[in-house]
Amino acid sequence: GPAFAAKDLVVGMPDNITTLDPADINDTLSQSASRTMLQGLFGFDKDMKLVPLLAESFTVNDTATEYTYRLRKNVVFHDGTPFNAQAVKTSFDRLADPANRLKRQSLLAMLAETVVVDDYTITLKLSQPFGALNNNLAHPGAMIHSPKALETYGKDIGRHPVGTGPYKFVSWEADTLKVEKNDKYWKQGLPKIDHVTLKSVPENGSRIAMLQTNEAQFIYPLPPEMVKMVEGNQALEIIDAPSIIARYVAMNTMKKPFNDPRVRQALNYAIDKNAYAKVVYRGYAGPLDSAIPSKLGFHVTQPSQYTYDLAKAKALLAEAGYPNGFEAEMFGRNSTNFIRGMQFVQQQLSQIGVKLTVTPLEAGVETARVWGVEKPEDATVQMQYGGWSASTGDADWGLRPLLWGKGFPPKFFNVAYYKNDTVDAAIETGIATADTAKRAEAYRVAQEQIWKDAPWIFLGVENLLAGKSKKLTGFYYVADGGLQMEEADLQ
Amino acid sequence: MSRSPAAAAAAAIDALTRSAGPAPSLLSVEGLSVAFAGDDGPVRVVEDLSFSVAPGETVAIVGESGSGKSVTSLSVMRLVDYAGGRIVGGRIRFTGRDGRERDLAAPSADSLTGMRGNDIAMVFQEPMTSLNPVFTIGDQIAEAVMLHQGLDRKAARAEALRMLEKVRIPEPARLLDRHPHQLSGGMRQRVMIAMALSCRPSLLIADEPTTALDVTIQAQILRLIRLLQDEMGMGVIFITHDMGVVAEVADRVVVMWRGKKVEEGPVEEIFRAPQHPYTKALLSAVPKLGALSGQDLPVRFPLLVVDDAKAGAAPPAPPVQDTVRGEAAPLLEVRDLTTRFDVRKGIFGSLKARVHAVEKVSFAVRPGETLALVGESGCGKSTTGRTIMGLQAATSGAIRFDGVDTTTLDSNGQAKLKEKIQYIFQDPFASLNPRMTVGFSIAEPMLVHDYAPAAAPGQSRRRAIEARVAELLTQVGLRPEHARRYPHEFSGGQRQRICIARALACDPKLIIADEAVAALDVSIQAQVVNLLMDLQAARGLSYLFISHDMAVVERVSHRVAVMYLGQIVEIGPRRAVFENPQHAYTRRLMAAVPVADPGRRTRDLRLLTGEIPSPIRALGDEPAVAPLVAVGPDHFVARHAIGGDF
Amino acid sequence: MTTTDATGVAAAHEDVRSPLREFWRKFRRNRTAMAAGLCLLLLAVAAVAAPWIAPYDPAAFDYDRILEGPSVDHWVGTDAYGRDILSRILWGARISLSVGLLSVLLGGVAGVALGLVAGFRGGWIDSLIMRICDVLLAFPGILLAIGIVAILGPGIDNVIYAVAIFSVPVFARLVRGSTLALKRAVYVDAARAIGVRDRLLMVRHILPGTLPSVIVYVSMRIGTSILTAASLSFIGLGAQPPSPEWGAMLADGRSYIGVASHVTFYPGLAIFLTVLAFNLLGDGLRDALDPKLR
Amino acid sequence: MLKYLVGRLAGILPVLLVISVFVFGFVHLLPGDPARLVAGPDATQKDVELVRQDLGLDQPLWVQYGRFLGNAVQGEFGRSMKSKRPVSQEIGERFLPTFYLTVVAMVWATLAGLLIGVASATRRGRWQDHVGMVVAVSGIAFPSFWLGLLMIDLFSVKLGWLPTSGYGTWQHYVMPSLTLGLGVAAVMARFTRSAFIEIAREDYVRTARAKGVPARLVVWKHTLRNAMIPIITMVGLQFGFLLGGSIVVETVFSWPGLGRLLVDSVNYRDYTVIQAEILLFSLEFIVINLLVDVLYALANPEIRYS
Ligand SMILES: Nc1ncnc2c1ncn2[C@@H]1O[C@H](COP(=O)(O)OP(=O)(O)OP(=O)(O)O)[C@@H](O)[C@H]1O
Ligand SMILES: Nc1ncnc2c1ncn2[C@@H]1O[C@H](COP(=O)(O)OP(=O)(O)OP(=O)(O)O)[C@@H](O)[C@H]1O
Ligand SMILES: [Mg+2]
Ligand SMILES: [Mg+2]
Repeated sequence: GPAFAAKDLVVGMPDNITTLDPADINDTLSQSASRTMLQGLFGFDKDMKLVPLLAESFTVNDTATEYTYRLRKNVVFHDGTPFNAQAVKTSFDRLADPANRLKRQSLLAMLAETVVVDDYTITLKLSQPFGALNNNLAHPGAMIHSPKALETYGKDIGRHPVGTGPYKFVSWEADTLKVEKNDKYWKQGLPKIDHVTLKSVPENGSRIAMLQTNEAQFIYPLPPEMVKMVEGNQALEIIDAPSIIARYVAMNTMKKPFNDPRVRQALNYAIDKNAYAKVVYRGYAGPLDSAIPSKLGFHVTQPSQYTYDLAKAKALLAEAGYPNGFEAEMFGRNSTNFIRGMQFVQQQLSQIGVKLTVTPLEAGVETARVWGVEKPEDATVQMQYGGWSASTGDADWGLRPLLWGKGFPPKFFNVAYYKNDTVDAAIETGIATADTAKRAEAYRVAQEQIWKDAPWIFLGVENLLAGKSKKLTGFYYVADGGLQMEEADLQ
Repeated sequence: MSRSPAAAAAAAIDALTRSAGPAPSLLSVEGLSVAFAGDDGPVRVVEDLSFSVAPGETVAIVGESGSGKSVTSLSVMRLVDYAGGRIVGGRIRFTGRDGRERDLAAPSADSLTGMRGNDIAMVFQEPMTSLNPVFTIGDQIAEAVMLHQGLDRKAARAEALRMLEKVRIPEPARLLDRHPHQLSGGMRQRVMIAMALSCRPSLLIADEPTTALDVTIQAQILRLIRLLQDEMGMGVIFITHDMGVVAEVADRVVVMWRGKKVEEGPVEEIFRAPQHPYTKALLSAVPKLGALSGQDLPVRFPLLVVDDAKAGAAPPAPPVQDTVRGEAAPLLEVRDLTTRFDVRKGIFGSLKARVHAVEKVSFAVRPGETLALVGESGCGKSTTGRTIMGLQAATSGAIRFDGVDTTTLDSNGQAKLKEKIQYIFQDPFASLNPRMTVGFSIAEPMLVHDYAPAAAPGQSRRRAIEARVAELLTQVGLRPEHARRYPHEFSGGQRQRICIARALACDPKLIIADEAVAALDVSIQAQVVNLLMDLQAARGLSYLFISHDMAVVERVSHRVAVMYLGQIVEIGPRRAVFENPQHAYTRRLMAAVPVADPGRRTRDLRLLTGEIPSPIRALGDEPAVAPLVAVGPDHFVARHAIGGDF
Repeated sequence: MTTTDATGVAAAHEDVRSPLREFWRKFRRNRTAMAAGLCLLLLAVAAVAAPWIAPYDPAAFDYDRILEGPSVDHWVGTDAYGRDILSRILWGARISLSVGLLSVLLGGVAGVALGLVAGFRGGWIDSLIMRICDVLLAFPGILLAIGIVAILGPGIDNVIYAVAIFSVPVFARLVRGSTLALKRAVYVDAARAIGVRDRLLMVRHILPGTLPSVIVYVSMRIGTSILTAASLSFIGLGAQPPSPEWGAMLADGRSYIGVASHVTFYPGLAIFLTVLAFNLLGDGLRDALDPKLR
Repeated sequence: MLKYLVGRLAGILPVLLVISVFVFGFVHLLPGDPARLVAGPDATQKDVELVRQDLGLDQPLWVQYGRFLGNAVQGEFGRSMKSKRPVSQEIGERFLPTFYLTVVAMVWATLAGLLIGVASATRRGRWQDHVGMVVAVSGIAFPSFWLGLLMIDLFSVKLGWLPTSGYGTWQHYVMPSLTLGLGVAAVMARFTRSAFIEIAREDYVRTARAKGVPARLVVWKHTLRNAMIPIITMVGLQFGFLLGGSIVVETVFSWPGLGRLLVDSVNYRDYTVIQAEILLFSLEFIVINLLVDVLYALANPEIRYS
């Protein structure tokens, strides 16, 4: 009978998985895929809240340089190897060692030493204070491999993941990953699905067709303009969740006319944020009411918003000496969505006499023209239409890479070349402590200052959209763009 | 009217089986009119033509070049539609093998496919372009056999081989696997004939089937046709301008002139008592072998002036062609020229054998001299000409023109050289660029060589060239307006004249004329030959005159070289060679020339059999080149090491 | 003998015509091709006159009328920004037509020249040219385009060069193939025998024979080029947003296929009709150049 | 001919060597830093440096080329920078799907193209010709993504006959090969028509008719064979193009082929994969064009190579 039929879930994704070694992954999609099989000491729940997974509890010293974790017992890897402190040490040491050249090395770059206290206790000693360590450990990059598998497969671990997660690896060919139920999963009664297939279906229309024909039960992302197609179908529903993806235009504050805060503010006033959400995201977007999206830790909504006000914008421009506006060039990636956003901004600013040339850049060209520039003086970028998803879910990773005065390209991504001592100090304080109250205060100060200086045009926060079969439950699309499917079930 | 017995019998049966109806005939053309689309409406090129062919009968259609002979035959095949023409009137009644009579001119003649090739077969005028370049000879013949006789591939191939043997092609077995471009003009023509005859049609239309054939082969072919005719009562429409051939084969003759029939009658009557002025003019222009016996030098044709109504007065006595400046250094000197072709087999083309097309050929042409190159089809005449022109790389040997070794010239020098040497190709249609008006084709040599024709004062170069083109067209008997037309809009003979006009454009010193007058009706032929000789007299032109028409050769040449299997076997003054042929092959060539007198036709129906010598030889098997020995003043003959019939 | 030509009937109608008039006379009779030519002419006029005849500013947003279907105000509807699609198509004709035509002509001329030389000369020149073409063919378009942006920088004229480069090897191979066959023609030998030098021989005697294929390919390639140009504008080469360009409009509208199909349909139709017209025109041209057709 | 073939085949290696230099140079000249791209959008400079060392991009160019060549000679092309898998595996996995799809599409499209082309040519100026023309032009002007999505909507969503996308059974081939082949069919049709009209009026076609060859054979045997040169050229070119993988069709139908791999590797400036792919494509084109040249000579015996 149907009750005994195997439950097979197919997920349609936009892209190919690059590797299944999370320590070496930098794309959300591969992270989601590896999360079905691997786990770390911490994780995020569906609301981006930090939750312990393989760690049961932790202690930290005042200077945030030494963390001690108690580990969960009676957990085994898929290959039968027991999970213990040694396994954690193996994975962490591997990640932290620059010689291994793993893409996520920075997550544990501050790690000085891992000490196995006993089988289920481990201490991490840091070379410098780092308050957001648990967030870093919750990052998929810090998930833990079976030490045996690491030894067996070496460099090829990315094709043979062995973890403690709810599903076991079955196969991965070209664009299809298959995993199956882990019968010995440590969470009681989970997982409920027998097989999960993750398929890459790049074309939006095709992905929706798969959902419509029930060839897939979950597809993401769902482009906002296509929501209607899913809405019409009784058997389907839409997931519309807030994300942590900020959309903004960074202005090069070292270059005229953007070196004048009044100009930057004027541009902020000149843009109708509601129209932005409507045109670019068909309404599926929220406001960016501070330098970081509201779903990030320590976010503070700024009291005085840049509401759409052309008169004020013009006045500010005139005050700054540009009564007739000016001309500028805006860079941005060449995806349809970016081009759409850029055209919107272009049109809005034209209302106050600011004439933008929109130059879409191919990914590689962008690295060369924007991110690879060695000296700020050499930067050709005037405006950069961009987006940022702080994958750690923490204010630190939402601010430090983008607005820290020591984070100019190529080191980090501060393409606004924004440097403000207050902000820099606040960011540095925030990271130097694990004390939540202190951190909150630091980030409040930073956000306030940034908002006032407006190195960006704050555009909005897009929503995460996905389509799914109504029969599918317990399947979450998390704010960082990742998927959580351990509780998934098919009716 | 002379008729074969078989034909008479068939006619009798016809008369019995059909109570009513016109003359018992295989084909009866009544009031046929054919038109082509012109710029302002259709232009009729055949008007109200009627004639009939009885089974077993041979009807020769003769007439001026461009008078509509080919168009008539295409109409009978109902192929004229594909050439852009349309039958606008008349009926073509044909009685097929099945005994049913059909009107081939009826609009729904699509059902003709089954009859074409089977009931009616045709040999086209231009053998060069009429064979499909991508299929082997064997396949092309076998296809017809398979279609109509229901033979399988193997049997059809065997039949094809048999037919090739019948038309006397050397090494027919090898030829089966060769492609048209590897064949000489005469060989292609024989392939066409073999193809047409292979299905034993009840009506054969042969459009100039022997123009490219040397007289010995021509005699063979004529015999073959007659043999088949007698065997199965085949009716034949024979289109030719060679009155010798007409006298030889025809039962009745239809004379066409400007799209209309002007005279028709039994062959003897036409020859004996031509009625229409055009017929008279035609017959008067027929070159006769031996006409210059006892003369040392070439003589122009005596020409009758034809007008619509009356025959002209007797022609003035033509002048003698004493143009050779013997004391001058030779204009062209060919020494030990050898040209060979590799014969490859299979996809990967391993070298199997070689065609020894030209073997150690030496001769010289003096200023103002005409050297005729005669010989069997496929003996290497065209190849010699092409090699001299640099169109074909010589295997060895030296060519000197005006004292310059042409083989050492760079491409620039080669190009320059060609202002002074011109080549008239054997196949006029193929040698005209189909995308250019003939006017441009004729003007091109002048443009290329910056040749400035004499211009009237104040005339631009362009105008001068245009005037020159018009003049040339007129000289060869065409009209200046023709300059705007494209090659495919001309008849075979007209195209040949265009090629001649082109060759004359730049006042060359030497013209290599490869069968240059073969496709011309005798009156035009005579006119063109006279033109060539006039030019020779006026400008001291030299000709290397490649031809198989011995009568014409006799008229034009100062000296004659006879080629056989790639070698020159006899060379000497025309009179010496013609009146005192020394080599056995030369003698045979002379004997085979048809005589334009139906009373003297040779009714010898035997076909030659036996081994046909071939220039294809296995690798390493080089032919022995016989040395030439003098037998008279300036007269040399090859003496073969082994005697006998070469 | 006075006259020798037989067809007195034909002679009466023969008058002197210039080749151009001859061409025009044949072309004019081809009604389909004339219609196609007229369409293209109209389109070109519309493109030039876009500023005056377009009902709206092609870049004017109207956030209240996003993705509306055809209506009295907007004959073929609006796009995702509420811009009038008809106006954009009219303006876009300027870019799309010029890119389509110029790039193909440029690439065609270069490719035809290379192909002629390769086929005619043979030997190492042939090998060299053809191997270069092989590499060019093998080079993925996007890569080449990115390279070109890197070297030439963005801009519509560089799009034209880029698209032209894509076309070169195809034309070269096409022409070389025909040349190989044509150079064996007896009339080519005949021209040589006249003393026509190789360069002229190629241009005058062989090239025209390859033209039918070339014309066919040109007429097809124009459509492809319009679409290729669009994909280039997406990597930052070429028409910069919001310039209306047909291919880019099409690609952008792709997301709305299930929702507002008019966004892709009308630019698609414009491309389709243009390509159709070019093809019909091409056929008319090749027919008018074919001496065997009256 | 054999000599010519051997010569051409022997010539492939040096040609590939030259191409490899060219490709290597070109790829490295492209703007874009693979280390940064591979490291990801939020990688720090330190991460990027690690990746750079890992990929060996910190070495001098000639060392990198030497390594590339060394690998290439052994039929190995190193590891993908992005996925770290051996390039040969990465490409091998995707070659067959692309190859099969190409063959299926080419076969139907060539046949259909020939049919349409011949039908148009023989009924020139009549309605069949016009219909053929419009069909052919649609094939060129119709964007394939559009057609693909329309087909998915019809055959998968509405009718439920065919799977929307993916690779495996014969059903999976139907829509992608139709979409992919349409353009090819169009090109074939146009070229066939044009070449055909050229030849149809030659004297030897008349000869075939005079022999009584049925109209059908006149068309398919006598005329077509002579019209083959431009058709063969186009078949070769199209086959080569398709073998490179079609980005659009592979994207719309999630076909695991070379086209998408290429886009990915270009996006990441995955030098090793790009280089290997271009070398593969070049080899494909060289081999195909060699075959095309052989076919020329087979189709037209007057063509000879030396
Ligand atoms: N396709 C065509 N278009 C226009 N005119 C043509 C065409 N074919 C032939 N003609 C004209 O029709 C007339 C008759 O041509 P036809 O080929 O029947 O001559 P013919 O008697 O066979 O001459 P020849 O002995 O020179 O071959 C000529 O004046 C020729 O110019
Ligand atoms: N391209 C070629 N390849 C191979 N053999 C050739 C080629 N061209 C000519 N031949 C052969 O060379 C020989 C001489 O040919 P050529 O054309 O010179 O003869 P010809 O004397 O002009 O004959 P005809 O009077 O029939 O035109 C023939 O056996 C022919 O088959
Ligand atoms: Mg004729
Ligand atoms: Mg000859």
